[in-house]
Amino acid sequence: MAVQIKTLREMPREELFAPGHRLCAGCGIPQLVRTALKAVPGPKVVVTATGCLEVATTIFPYTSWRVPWVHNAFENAAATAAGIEAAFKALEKKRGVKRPKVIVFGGDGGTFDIGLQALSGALERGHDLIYICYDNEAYMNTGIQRSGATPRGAATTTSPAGKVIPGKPERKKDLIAIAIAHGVRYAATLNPAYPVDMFNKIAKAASIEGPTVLHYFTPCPTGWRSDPAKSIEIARLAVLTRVWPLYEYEDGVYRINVLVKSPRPIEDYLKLQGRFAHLLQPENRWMLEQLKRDVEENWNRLLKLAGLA
Amino acid sequence: MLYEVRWHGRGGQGVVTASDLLARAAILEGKYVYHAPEFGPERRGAPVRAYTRIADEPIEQHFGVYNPDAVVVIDPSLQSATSLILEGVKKGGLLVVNAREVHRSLLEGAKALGLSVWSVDAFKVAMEVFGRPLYNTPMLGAFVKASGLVALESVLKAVEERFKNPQLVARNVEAIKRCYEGVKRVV
Amino acid sequence: MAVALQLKGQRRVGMTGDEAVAYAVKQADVDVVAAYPITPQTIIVERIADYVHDGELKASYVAVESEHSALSACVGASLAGARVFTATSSQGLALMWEIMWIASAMRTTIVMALANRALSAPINIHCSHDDAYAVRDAGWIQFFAENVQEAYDLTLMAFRVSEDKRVLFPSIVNLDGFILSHALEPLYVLEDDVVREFLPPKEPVNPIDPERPMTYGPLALFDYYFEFKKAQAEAFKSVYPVILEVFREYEKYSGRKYEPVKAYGVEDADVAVLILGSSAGTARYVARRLRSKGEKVGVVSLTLYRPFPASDLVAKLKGVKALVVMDRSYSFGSPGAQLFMDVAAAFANESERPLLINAIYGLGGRDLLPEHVEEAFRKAQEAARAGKVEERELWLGVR
Amino acid sequence: MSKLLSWKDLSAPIIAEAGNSVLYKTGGWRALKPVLDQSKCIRCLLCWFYCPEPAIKRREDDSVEIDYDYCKGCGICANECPVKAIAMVEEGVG
Repeated sequence: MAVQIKTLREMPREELFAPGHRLCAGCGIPQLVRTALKAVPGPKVVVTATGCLEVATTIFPYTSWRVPWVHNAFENAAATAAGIEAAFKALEKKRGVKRPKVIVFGGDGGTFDIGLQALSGALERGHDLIYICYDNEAYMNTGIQRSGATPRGAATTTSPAGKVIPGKPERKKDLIAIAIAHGVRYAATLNPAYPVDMFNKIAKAASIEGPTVLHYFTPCPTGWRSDPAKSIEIARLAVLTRVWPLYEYEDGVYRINVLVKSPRPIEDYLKLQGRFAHLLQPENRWMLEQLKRDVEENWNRLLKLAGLA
Repeated sequence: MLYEVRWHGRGGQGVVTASDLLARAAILEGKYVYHAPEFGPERRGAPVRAYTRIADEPIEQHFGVYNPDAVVVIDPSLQSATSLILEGVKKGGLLVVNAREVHRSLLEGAKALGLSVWSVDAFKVAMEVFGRPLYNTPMLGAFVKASGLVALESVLKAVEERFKNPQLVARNVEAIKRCYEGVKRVV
Repeated sequence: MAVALQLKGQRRVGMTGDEAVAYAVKQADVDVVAAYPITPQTIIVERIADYVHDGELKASYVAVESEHSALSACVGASLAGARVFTATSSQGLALMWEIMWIASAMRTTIVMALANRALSAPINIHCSHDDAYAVRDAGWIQFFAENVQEAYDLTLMAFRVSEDKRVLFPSIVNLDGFILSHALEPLYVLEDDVVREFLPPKEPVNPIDPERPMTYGPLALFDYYFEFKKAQAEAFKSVYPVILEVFREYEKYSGRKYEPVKAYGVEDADVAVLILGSSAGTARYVARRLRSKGEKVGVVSLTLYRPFPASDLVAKLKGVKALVVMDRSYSFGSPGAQLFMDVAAAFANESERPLLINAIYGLGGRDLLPEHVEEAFRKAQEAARAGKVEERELWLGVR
Repeated sequence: MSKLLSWKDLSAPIIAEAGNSVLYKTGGWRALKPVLDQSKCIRCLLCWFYCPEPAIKRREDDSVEIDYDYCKGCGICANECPVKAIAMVEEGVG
């Protein structure tokens, strides 16, 4: 059974992620990494896909990692992790080597897009690993290009807020549904503004033998053109506007962890981010309405799944 | 001694297995072999060839058999493809055909080349033993008798090692023996 | 009937090239196999799956969803300290290409069997050496098997070479698709305990270990990437003597002698052909016939393609007036096909060197027939007589 | 910055020294500097959790202190502090 905490105080003190990394000021990734390394007990190995986290934390000759950490390439984090897991399983049987838990961090590009096939394979084969997508909703490492995780209407360098097409015209993929379709036993969304919820979900994932998928909301001041100081505020608003519902799926049961009864207007969330500024212009209202519909449909779907509709 | 065999059949009938088993039997006798299937996209029913090269010395030639000492036609319906079957075969060589009656044009072609021609009704044997037109081991039995290239015992041992399952071995042994005994020299 | 050479503790069996590789992998007692099916390699991983499922091989068999993931998983597994194997062909290797470089730079000890197959298009399943050549620069050791026996032997030796602490680079064992992969030949196999003695369990260097947490595969920009590549280049240079050592060591166990460059008749030859893989035997078969008629022809073939045995090759070809370099591939727009360029570079600073002709043969599984080899020898003889090469590029057997 | 190594010092691209990025001080990135008024701090640990570096140290008694060697001055701590115990001031002034 997973250790579950009620307050921040109960969170372990040990920091397995060192300062001195080169992530942007106000970045939302480290809160995830620090929490994951605290919440997964015992020996562990981290695999990271190419992306912000990888490049900013392991610039030779420096590393911020105090656990074994492996980077292979962009699209193959899940496959690399699968190989490590398979190796330790064999070495455990043959030579009694203690098997560590494998944690994978991939950005949205490395997870939703280029790495989806490898992730699908690893989930289908049932490797014992925790796959965590840190989703900052675009390819931030290469300079803010759209990904399959970019929400509708958001402006990126490859889905700019143009005169005819105001931002990304397509909706965001549903990673958790994709994971569940593979038969994973546990999948959940995470948000840094909800630390205890995040810790407990990671701990739960760690207690399950087999693949689990976690989807983390990652504020990105650089890519979102937002105030670094407001990263957590934006993250909180994402939950309170129902843009980022906090929910989990466990052995067939859906639970909404933060039931937002009366949501804040989505504009409160959008107006803090330059990537959405154009949506607040009257001529782009139609795009904003579509985005709102996406959010509403998703919320209603989750309510039904959680038996709350 | 260098002896080359070309096998003709259709995908699914066991052409490759027949050649493979002959090669294994020869290996059991201490000989050197090179057995290679000629694969196109492997589809049931498509014409398929396989080659067996057998020698007393190590074999270095890694290419197909173009001038066979023997040709084995394991599928009766291929008989009419006379030019294909007789292509490159050595004068005075051997032709073993799965047929109740060898096709006339094939027979004439074979005579012109001075081949000795043997035939057996492997269809009958296959249907009685396997219940389906599987010609690999029946025609292997026929070839072994007609060529005298390897001992029957070697072939039976190869079958035993390859198929493992006793029932499967028994059926194949029966098929081999029946065609070994049943094959007749026509020319 | 010739009496087969009876080697102590060895069994004479009949296997296809694929089966022989799989058997060697089983005897090597690998820990992880991650692979994706592709003709003509597939039988290798099918047999290994049989061994694993029947409990004859205690390994994790990772049936990945692509070759890219196959090699990615192999990299992870090798870093974790496991003995690792994979197999592929042509398009599969092309998909792995990105990770090939990483596998070498990360100093993994993966052994790969490559059942050589032509690259598309048009799609083809038969033998070319396009795939092997396409990764020649990636930092893998590459062996070429001439027959099924060599496919077996080289697979065992590849593990020993790759895992040697002075090496730590991955290896490829090339075997010609269909011509060897699907061909049955007799071979001698070592007893299991003999293999274990020759190839004890892997002793990993810096394996993933939560007790000693290290960072594998960091970012290195212009301040360090260059130095890493120089370090890798120098390390790769130290591989060659270890391979010679392993060849000698293996001979003690098997009685079979291996050399990076195999030479036949070149001591007194005026002309020679250089060739890789299964056709080397065909070339020797032709050379034997011509030599019996008094023609001074020779054949050289490479058991080791990377690292390229340049000085050994130059030494063995001393006195040869014209050499036909046989390539089972083509390099568009290059001054010659791949092996030709290697050979030309090997002779670049030699004052005495043969005239070089490049023969393209056997693409997509087209048989290399004795008459083709004979044609190559004729062209070399003409060049040797004339003291110059009229036609540097020949396509043997093309319509 | 440490002295740049030569190729002779390198083998596989592995960093053997865990967490040695502590040698790389990112405090110089800062334009604004968080200043904590310990008298107001209620030891809720939110700043400790939210700090991306981490540059906020958690003491035994769950009070906190800011490590200016690494703080990049993002201001999350000041923005999130429920009792406004942290103020962002111009670097070099406060």
